[in-house]
Amino acid sequence: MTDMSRQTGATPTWYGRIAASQSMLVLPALVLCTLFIFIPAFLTIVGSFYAFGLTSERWTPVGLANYVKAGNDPIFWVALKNNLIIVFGSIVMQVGIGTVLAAILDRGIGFGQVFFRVVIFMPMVISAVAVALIWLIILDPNIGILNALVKSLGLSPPTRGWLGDPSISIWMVLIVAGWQYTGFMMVLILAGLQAIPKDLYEAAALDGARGMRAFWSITLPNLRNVLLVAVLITTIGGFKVFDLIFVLTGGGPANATQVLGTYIYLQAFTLTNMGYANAIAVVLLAIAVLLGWLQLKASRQS
Amino acid sequence: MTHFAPRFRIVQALLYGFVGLWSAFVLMPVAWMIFAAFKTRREIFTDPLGLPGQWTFDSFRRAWGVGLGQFMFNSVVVTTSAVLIILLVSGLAAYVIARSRSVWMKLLYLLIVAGFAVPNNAVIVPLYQMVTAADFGNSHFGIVWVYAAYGIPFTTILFFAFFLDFPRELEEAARLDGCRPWAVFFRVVMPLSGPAIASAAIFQAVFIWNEFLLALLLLTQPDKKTLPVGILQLQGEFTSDWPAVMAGLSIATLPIILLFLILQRSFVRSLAGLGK
Amino acid sequence: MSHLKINRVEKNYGAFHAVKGVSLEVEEGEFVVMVGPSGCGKSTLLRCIAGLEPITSGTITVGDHDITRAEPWDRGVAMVFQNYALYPHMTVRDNMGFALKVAGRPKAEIRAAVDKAAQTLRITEHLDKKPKALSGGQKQRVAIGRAITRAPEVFLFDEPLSNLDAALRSQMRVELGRLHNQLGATMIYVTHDQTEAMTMASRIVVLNGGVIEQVGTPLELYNKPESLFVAGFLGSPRMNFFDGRVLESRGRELSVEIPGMPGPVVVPLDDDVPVPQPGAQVRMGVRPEAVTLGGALELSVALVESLGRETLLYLEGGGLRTVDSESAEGFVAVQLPSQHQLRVGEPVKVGWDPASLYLFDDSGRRLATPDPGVPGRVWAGGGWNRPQGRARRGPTRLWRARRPGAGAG
Amino acid sequence: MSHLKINRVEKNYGAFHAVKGVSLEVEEGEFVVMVGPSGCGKSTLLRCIAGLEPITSGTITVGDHDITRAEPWDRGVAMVFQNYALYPHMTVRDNMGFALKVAGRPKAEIRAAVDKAAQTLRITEHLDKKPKALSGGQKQRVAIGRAITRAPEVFLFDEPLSNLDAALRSQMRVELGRLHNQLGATMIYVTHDQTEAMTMASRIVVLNGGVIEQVGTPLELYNKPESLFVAGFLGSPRMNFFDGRVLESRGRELSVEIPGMPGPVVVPLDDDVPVPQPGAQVRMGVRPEAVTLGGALELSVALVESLGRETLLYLEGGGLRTVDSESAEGFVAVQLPSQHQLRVGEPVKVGWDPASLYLFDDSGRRLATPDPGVPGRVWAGGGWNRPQGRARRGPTRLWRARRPGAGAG
Amino acid sequence: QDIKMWTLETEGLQGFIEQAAAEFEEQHPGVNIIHERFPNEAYKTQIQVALTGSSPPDVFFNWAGEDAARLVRDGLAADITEYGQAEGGFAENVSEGWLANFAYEGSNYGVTHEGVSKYFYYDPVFFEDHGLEPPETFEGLLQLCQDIRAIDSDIVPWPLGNSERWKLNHIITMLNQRVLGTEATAADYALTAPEDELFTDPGYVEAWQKVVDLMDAGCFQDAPNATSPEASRSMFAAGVSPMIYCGTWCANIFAEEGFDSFEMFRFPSVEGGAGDPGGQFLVPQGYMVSAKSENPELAAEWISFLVSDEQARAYAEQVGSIVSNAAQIDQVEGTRWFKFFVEDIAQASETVNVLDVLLEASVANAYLDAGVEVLNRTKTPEEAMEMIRAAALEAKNG
Ligand SMILES: Nc1ncnc2c1ncn2[C@@H]1O[C@H](COP(=O)(O)OP(=O)(O)OP(=O)(O)O)[C@@H](O)[C@H]1O
Ligand SMILES: Nc1ncnc2c1ncn2[C@@H]1O[C@H](COP(=O)(O)OP(=O)(O)OP(=O)(O)O)[C@@H](O)[C@H]1O
Ligand SMILES: [Mg+2]
Ligand SMILES: [Mg+2]
Repeated sequence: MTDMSRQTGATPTWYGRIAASQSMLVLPALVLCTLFIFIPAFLTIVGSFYAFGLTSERWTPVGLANYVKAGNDPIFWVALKNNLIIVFGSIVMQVGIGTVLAAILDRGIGFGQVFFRVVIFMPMVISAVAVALIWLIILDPNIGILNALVKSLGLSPPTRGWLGDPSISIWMVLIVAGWQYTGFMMVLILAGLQAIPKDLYEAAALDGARGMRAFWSITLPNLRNVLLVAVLITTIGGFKVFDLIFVLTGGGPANATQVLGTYIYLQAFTLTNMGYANAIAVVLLAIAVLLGWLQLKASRQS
Repeated sequence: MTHFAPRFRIVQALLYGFVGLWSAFVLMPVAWMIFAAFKTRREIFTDPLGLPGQWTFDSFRRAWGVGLGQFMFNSVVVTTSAVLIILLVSGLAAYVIARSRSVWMKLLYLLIVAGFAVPNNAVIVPLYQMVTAADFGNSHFGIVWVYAAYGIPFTTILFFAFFLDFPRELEEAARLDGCRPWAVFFRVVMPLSGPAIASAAIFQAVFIWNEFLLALLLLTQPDKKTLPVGILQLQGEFTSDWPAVMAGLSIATLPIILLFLILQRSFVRSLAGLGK
Repeated sequence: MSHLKINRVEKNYGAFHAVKGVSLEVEEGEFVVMVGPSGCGKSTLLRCIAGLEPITSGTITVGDHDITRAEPWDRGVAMVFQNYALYPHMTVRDNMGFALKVAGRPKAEIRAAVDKAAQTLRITEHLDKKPKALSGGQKQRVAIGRAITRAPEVFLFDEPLSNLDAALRSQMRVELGRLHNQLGATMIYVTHDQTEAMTMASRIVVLNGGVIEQVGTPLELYNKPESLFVAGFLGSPRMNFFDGRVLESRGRELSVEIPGMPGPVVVPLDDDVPVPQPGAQVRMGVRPEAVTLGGALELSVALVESLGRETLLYLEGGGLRTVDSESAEGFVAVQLPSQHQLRVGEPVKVGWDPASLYLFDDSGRRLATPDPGVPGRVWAGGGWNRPQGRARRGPTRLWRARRPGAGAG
Repeated sequence: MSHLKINRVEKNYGAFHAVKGVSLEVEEGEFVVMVGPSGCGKSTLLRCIAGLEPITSGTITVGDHDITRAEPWDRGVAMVFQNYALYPHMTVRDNMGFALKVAGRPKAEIRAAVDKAAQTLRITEHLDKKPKALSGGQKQRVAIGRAITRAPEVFLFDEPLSNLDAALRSQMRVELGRLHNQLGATMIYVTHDQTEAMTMASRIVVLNGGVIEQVGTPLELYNKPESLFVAGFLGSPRMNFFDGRVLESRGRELSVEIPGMPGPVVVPLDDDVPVPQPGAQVRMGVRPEAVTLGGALELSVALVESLGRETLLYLEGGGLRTVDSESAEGFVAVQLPSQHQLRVGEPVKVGWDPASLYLFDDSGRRLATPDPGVPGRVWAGGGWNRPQGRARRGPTRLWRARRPGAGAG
Repeated sequence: QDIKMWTLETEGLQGFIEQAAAEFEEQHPGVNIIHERFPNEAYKTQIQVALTGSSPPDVFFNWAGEDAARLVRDGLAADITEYGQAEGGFAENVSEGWLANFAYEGSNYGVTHEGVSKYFYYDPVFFEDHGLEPPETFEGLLQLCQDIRAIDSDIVPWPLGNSERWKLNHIITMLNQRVLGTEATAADYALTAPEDELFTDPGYVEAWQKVVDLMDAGCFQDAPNATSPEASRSMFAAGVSPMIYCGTWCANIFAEEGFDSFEMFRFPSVEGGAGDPGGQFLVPQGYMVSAKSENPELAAEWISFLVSDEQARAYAEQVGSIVSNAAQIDQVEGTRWFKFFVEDIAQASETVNVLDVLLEASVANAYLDAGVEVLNRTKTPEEAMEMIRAAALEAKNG
């Protein structure tokens, strides 16, 4: 992306022509994005300064009251905290384990690379709804295999159920998310690993660095940009998460797994506090735009 | 690839162990889903870990009866058309922006990037109202545009980076060979954007194929529903007929897994472009 | 009338002036090579001619047509790029026929044109392969073939051989020469390889900092460089340069003092230059091959490079240091066209014919260049030991006798 | 005792034998250059020495230590890679000090070692830059610097200069030579550039297909190649080869019939080879610089390459065709160490000294090589026009007189 | 003309509507009924979103209660009183009492089609084998749980699938009624009680305490909050558990799963409770017409058609539901349990609507959450009521 600077300042003909007459070609993209993204986003921001119900057409201006309410709403903070747990948990789990898996596939094992890569990546293509449904049943305290497994090992599963115990359920969500996306991170990082020139490792071997030392001194620094992208994708994904929790726990038990996405849904559609839902949505929007901007900056740097 | 001295054998066994363990973790739920589809209702309950006693396709037949075929067809229609629109629209936009030197285009690019960050569940209500106001509800034609809009930012970013690195000489050679701007784009740039197109297409296809919230709200007619909504319906439909639910999930999941297995080589390779 | 005419072309990139008013006329069928240091504007000028960059001012005409503002495809030019720029998704045949296809020519005609070009370039058996299945040399040939099928009026080459290895490069050089003879087309060729420039060019254009330093045949440039820059640019190893000061002038001979040299050096000036004042700073040049063994200058061997058919000596000697040379140490480079067994540190005596000397003033302009027609005498340490006056240029002889064994004159 | 000893080393990649039993002894402080065609196993052998590839059989010792199974960092070798392999995330200083850091040396020591190496290589001012901010030549210097700081017993170079452009390459060549003198270290250097091989090597190892063809000093190899392969490999333009048939032998002189040649050619055989039977297929070689103007062979100019200090002629003549030459047409290459104004198509007469001829039997083994000590007579078309018997090798003289003006003898 | 109709995804409903629509379309040439069905969870959202959109369904299913009231307040439901009064209109077939469920300020905004109730189902064989009897009182219920646990502690007496939160809500609905009585709760439920009295009656806490008592008596399985309603039903149908509190719709499901020899009993009375022990759980549900409908008259006609004698009977037969038009209920060829339901509800002295439908959304949500917390024992009954009171206060003021 550094190329931008190289083109500046030139007198255009060809590319200039594109810029002038062919600039129409960006219109479809612009129109679609404006219609379905920017205008709704704008309306959301506007709506956050009003109180209104989902079905009511009366909008009462309330200024910043919705934001104040969010500040005083413990569930909002729980949701935000859960988003953060999911973000950091996913970074540790998906990017962390993904990196380890990728490193093993890249250099650690001789054969079976393709098999493992395919298997581990596979959950990524399954719909989150299906994933949640499968896990819902696996984690069911009465008919699920997890309980059966744990019992057959002579241990006792949590009495309130994997998804019924507020102190456990968010971690189960994290595990299911890890189940689905770790493979994706692994493949992303694997691609980055394979782009590291092999002779760097040879040079390092001659310099006396091998094994873990080479991993720390050569692999990780060279993987920096890819890891950055991986972390950002995970972070944005962690804030956007909705389907999985919606189907898996619906935010429960007792809001223990509520995240911003599901809380917006709850406030908007179940409790019909549209203005308040919009205020939460604006918080989410702000976080997401900030992260998007960070990603842009980070990829610019690379 | 460097060699491994014998003392690395144990390490290697450990590494295999770790990868193998994770693979088992990944495979187990999928395998369980398939086995459960063959069990009877009672078996699921009484013998969750065991193999099905009888390999019958009854539950598959029950699940299919809900209209999974229709859902799948709808998903295919919606996904393909939206992906095609996304590729074309984003491709053009990204090319123009990447080749333009105007400040406006750069601003436009930033705007589109900002669009990438907007989660659709944050703006769902105004969006829903606008879409139904345009009478796009319950219409594949309608939802396709919404999906396209949400796919465009990411794809444009992807293409933009790709086009910036696209060898300028090829375009120049094409111009010397007599190509007008359109021809340069469609005859040289597009055919060579294979990796970018592939990764964009795969990403968007997975996103759209699995998209849930919009489909739930916008596609209410049974013959218009897409798979994720259809799958969720299985649960309501079969109350406690778990084998049928699992059979339905298997039916819905296996095609895309198979597709992935077939395409996995280019799939995974095209991801390599994303890292850079 | 000349075929391609470049008239006061300027090209600015914003505030940066890449090409500063270049004028050049190229005859039909000429092979013009542009050389110059990196960043001097060679590629930019070429791309201006091709129409890939709009020029800031000036005009370009091909034949009778002013093509200054024409689209690239309307200019009748074809370009061969350094890294081939083959369309990876097309077969060789499609690559070569693409321009004709875009122009909507009938299939049979395209086929015939491609086949003919392929035959000329000996790549007929590769026509159905994709570019990535080809070796570097074959790719380059396809790139040239793509240009040929269009039958352009002017061929433009931008460092076409620089991605090839040495052996392939010299082979392709020969082929390109043959091709030029065969097609008789006008070609403009950019390179930074002086062997290519010297061997292929009908004329060489030396560019420096966006302006033309000199235009001429390879030997003109080699023998009579107008400037220090051109003199240093052609020839490898580079010419040995010594900084000096004018002591006195006697007629058109100059006596120059060079630090480290046992006595003043006498250099016969060219006819058409003003005689510099005593005390003026000058730079004297002598080509490595003009330095001969035997002579009054005693130096010692710093490095020997035996290439089999020739030997390169790098000599060092007390206060005598070359400036701006390849070796950072200021060694004097000597090229001997035969094998020599010399050891590092061994003392050698060298000398040269005053008529083989170059001299430039402190702004780099030519004061003296050798007269290839006159076998000069070997300089033997100080004094005016040659008949007064420099011999006028005689009839050009095929070669200059070398008498390496001759001692001090 | 030799410093590095490679004893019957074999390296198989599965069923493919990349290195087939190579034995080589390298003295302390020697500069050994390995050359050979692409894929002959040069890099493989080097990587075996470095320990980057385990060898299939054989042993490698450095000094007294058998390092055959040692880890790369325990071998006391350092390697410089073709594309530098600098750590992109470390500064130049960290790159150069990395090995010492891994070895856990104190900071001050690392600093000192790096500073010293940087001074030697003149990159002190770049020490705090990242590699990507450096030019190619600078990167290469850093790569060498990284090797130097480790103070290894043996330096290994794998085509270290091949990514640089011509001017930089010749400059780095000189620097490497200087460095070798300065450090006095043992160096093994892989290249495919014969100029590098000829100029830098104390000894050249010619590899072909995984086996050593010949080992010797550059001039030994140039003058006395043991095989057709070595003869053709060194020298650019390549030696001219002609296929011929033995007519008869008189003592140790052979009369050879070459198609297109006006009469039989007489070649004095080397002493230590068996005399071939009449009728045997042989291949005669003559170096481009051994062909002189004047002589009995009348050819015409196909291509002239004027390089200023030397002129390359490519001649064609009726049925006379070289085999396996650079130009696909079978031209005879002639190198003249001066400027000549010849036009394409112009007839020229050339000849050569029979003592400068090479001859190989049909399995490529040497039959005759020139005797550099004896100024031979110019061959003038057929017959035995030289005193019987070949002069034995006289005292080596510094150079061989060239008498280009001499006509038919 | 199209009439779009949205309903829940209920077993047997589709067949009934198809056949009814065919008849209706025959009577009204040019009319086309479009029937769309939704899963329970998603429906509430979807209907609300759809009604604010530009092309809402003409006729839609709804529960009588707060949601329906809000739609009326927001002007999204059409007043169909006059169409009902017309010849052949629904007013002819549905009693005033049933119609009141969807009547606001004297106008009809919808028509009750049916009511669903809840009963304890039990396995008579198991009860007989172990000498157990259906309990009359809450104490008896607790004792029953303990007795069953005493037989085999692994047997879950009463599986509770509360993962969707409404299962326990139905129980607490009944407990509130039994402990406090209908009058005592009315002002709280409607949020009309003064602020300092809102949900302050100790009876609310007592009702929650009864839930804790049930847990202490070992009635439920370990993880009710993680158990889906479907799973709890399966436990009963599979014979793993001897009883369950389940809706009238459950009977058909059990039968389909192969268990049809169950018997039923009512929610027991609470000794000392103020509530009428004859009160019975009944959620009226019916159809409303969108205010944006282009054909409200036709839509109302379609609803009237659905509650006409003939169709009501057909519906009762096919779905086994307690229809609002009971005129021909005697002639229905129903199952054993259908007959039981009809008779039993007919004897009910009062009906109790479920809290999550009746209460203002955020209070209902607080009740639902409180149930989860109490079941998890993360909140005591007192704390649970604190939470609900806070939500109620905010709803009343905000
Ligand atoms: N698009 C551009 N924008 C700004 N400056 C440019 C651009 N293209 C080239 N330049 C500048 O113009 C000058 C001439 O560039 P050009 O590519 O013509 O050099 P060159 O002689 O071909 O060099 P080389 O031998 O390295 O190819 C350089 O200083 C370069 O930085
Ligand atoms: N890892 C490997 N596996 C299999 N074959 C290999 C491997 N590495 C090299 N080879 C083969 O061994 C032979 C020698 O390779 P090597 O790299 O040593 O050649 P080289 O002499 O260095 O050639 P070049 O001049 O092209 O670098 C080649 O034929 C190559 O294909
Ligand atoms: Mg250039
Ligand atoms: Mg190699």
